[in-house]
Amino acid sequence: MDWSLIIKSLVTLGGLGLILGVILLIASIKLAVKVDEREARIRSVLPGANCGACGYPGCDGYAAAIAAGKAPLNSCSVGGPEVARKIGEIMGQEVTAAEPKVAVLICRGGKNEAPLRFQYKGAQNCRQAALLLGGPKACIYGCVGFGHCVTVCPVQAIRMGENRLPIIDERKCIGCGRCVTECPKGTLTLIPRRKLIYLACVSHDRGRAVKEVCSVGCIACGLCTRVCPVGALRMENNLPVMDFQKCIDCGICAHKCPTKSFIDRAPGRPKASINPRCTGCGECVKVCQFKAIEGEPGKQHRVIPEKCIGCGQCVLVCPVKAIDLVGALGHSVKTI
Amino acid sequence: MKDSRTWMVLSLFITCLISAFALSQIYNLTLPQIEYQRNVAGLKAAFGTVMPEADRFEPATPDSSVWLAFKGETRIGSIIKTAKQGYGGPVPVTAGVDLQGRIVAIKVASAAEGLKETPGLGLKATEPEFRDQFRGKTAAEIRLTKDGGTIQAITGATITSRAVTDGVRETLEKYREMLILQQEPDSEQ
Amino acid sequence: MNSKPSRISYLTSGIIKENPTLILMIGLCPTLATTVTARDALGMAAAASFVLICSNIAISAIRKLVPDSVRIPIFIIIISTFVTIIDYVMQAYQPDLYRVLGVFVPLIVVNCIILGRAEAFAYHHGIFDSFLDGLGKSLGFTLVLFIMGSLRELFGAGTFFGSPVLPAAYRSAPMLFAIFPPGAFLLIGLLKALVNKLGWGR
Amino acid sequence: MKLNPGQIFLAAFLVNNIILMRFIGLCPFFGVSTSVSTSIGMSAAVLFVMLLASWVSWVLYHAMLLPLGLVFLRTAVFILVIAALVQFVEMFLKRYIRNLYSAMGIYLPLITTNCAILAVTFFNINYNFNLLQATVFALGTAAGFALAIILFAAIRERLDDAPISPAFKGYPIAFIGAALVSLAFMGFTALFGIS
Repeated sequence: MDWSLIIKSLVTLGGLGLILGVILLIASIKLAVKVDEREARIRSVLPGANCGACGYPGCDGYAAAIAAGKAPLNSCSVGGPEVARKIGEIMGQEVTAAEPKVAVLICRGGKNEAPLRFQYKGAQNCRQAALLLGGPKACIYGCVGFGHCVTVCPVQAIRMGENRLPIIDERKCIGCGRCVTECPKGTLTLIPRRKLIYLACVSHDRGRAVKEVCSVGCIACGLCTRVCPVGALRMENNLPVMDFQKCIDCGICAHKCPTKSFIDRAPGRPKASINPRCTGCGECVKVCQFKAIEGEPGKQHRVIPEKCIGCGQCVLVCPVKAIDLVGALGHSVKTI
Repeated sequence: MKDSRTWMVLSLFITCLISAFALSQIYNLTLPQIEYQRNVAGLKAAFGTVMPEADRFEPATPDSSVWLAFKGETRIGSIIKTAKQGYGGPVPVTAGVDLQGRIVAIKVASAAEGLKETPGLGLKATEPEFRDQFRGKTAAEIRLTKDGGTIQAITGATITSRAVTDGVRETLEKYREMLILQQEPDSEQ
Repeated sequence: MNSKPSRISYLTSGIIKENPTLILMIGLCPTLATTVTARDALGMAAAASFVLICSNIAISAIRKLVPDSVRIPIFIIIISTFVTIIDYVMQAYQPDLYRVLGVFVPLIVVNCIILGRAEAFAYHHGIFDSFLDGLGKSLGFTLVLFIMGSLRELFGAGTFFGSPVLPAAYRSAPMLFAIFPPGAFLLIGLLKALVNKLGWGR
Repeated sequence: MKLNPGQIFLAAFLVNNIILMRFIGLCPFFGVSTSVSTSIGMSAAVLFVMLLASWVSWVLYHAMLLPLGLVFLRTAVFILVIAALVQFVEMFLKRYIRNLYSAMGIYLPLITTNCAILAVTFFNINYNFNLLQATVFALGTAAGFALAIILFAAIRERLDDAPISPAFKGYPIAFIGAALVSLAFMGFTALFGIS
């Protein structure tokens, strides 16, 4: 037992351990960064998807911004109202819930509808394909279909359909908007979750130019802007732009559109039906754009179910409230 | 107690102490074996060239001028070391000898190892042409051609050549019993 | 505590499902560097396994006493103690193996597997479970090292544990590529592709 | 080792590249090199810690371990110092140089288990470099690490989009890429190297 060696070794390693321990102890006290305690609590409430939808670099950035009072409390669309409420509690402020959003594809020109202009053998990535003359698809505005959005979605809510168009699973989508920013062609957009009707085309061409490249593209005929009962649509750069506040999701534009460029997210639509209180005044006949109501003046009128699209215009205009909407609708129609 | 500050430093300190103690013990335990391995490696480096197959050496004489060479447990020969006075100073020579007393190979210390012979002359003793002449020869044949032997001296460096040759022969004859175990079947002694 | 079957799974998972080198992709340095011959590979695997198992046991034994803020330095001291033990034992009794493995023996202390298992497993589980886990991971590690070692030796020198396997014609001019660093990268790449194909660790 | 500093740097930088030729530091190499920006952050952190670790370990070894004959404590002392150093540097950066911390901070815990740092401290001792040579060697190795990882990150970024069969996607193709890069680096061995 060579005691001198043992003592030296104990002193050396023990001493070093002690010194380092003390240094780390002092450092952990003196150098402690005064992290705002609220920031840590906010960070724990945030979903942690680091998607950047709130406009801050990930959840840490957002939490820091909130604690510093620089960020609105409800811009975490992923977390939605429930997270916003919790942040409000932490910050001790009343919070109005942010409107949850969902991502949708605004292009219907898949493999079958929009043919390819040239054979593209390059990297199977939208961004790189888009660099080459706007992508292989005939319609240079449309979705290239290589699934870049599929790879960037933090919650894997998007998968590639066989028609070379991404299919978004609304239940999984958290509305973070990353796919919208990542898509080189801008064929994805965020709409409020409760919105039913949206336009599914981004082509800025008109008429025949669209027809040549895509069988389902919007030809900018402008019919929808004329038929819309509440004037929520107006033509801008050959595309109808929808004002989400005005739109009442009646579905008239979708049905009237010659190229069916609008998509209706409601699983089913109700049908109008006229009850005996009807005085036969004919107001509803005038307002119904689909001639789905018939009857002699002064007599009780009748709705033709096949023609009625459940837009609800007649219900609004009927002076004696004799019409009501019956049947399946994913979301209840706004009745006055 | 587990996360109190003093315990944070103390636990690190205690772990270091235990580790230091364990390491010092291990070092003490393995030290002799490592020393042994180290000098075996050292010897192997020194004698490796003259006795390639051997992997273990044991000194046979107090002045360690003769070593016995083993391969595993079986003895395969011996090593002799001499250092006769040459032209500029002693010429250290190491020679490997098989059991029949024949030279396996000889190594003359290089200039780096302190050989003071004149470069281009005496120093040529370290080159293979001169050294390979000893291969397979017994003590009787190890003599300069001038002195009636078979070793061709280096031109102009007779003193160095004689120092190497006589050194090897004298050591071979001095330890004849220890070196030669098997009689040469047709040895003409 | 956990039921019987999951305990055995600690052992068996390390070999295939959670093989440290091919599935968890940690502990790559020794896998590529010391597998020039099967014998060296096994030597390295044995050394690393000894350290892994002992440190797993030691760490799980004292896990209740270790304060969380200083656990990394303490783990590191324990692991470096076992590494130095194997370092000096190998220097004493296996000098030529030690000369071949060289700096990689002390480097075991920063081997990602050991610190990884200590942090992820041993610090939260009992001694026997940690031993099982250590054993399982070591077997997995040894298996991969053995495969790499024998393949590289077979291609690079045509021998297996030193004894010739391939015909002398091959051995006279073997594919030295396998012994050089690029060969090791290529081999581990192909092995990983095979593992992906077989669907291990899904 | 009578190599002059210039040769040492070049040897550590190219000929004996720590990753591609010596297989040391592969875990962070494959883990972090998915994108060029993360690789640059990692290389900066490695350079910073490798230099500090080399100095501290060299001084400790030659001033304390060697004279006291405690060479067997080498491994324990070096890795303890590195771990403490990394933890201290992380706290220091977090407190004073915030933006450097956000760029480099997340890699620091990774560095404690980085074989390259400890390997450099050992090579400084095995080749018994003086302090200047040790510094140059550390700089060369860190530069070699940076070169290898950034070069490789660029390759991997391209690999992500290339059409590769599923079994080879991810690590396997990365390894094969590394094999080719390592093959290229073997060309440097004709220069001179530190054995």
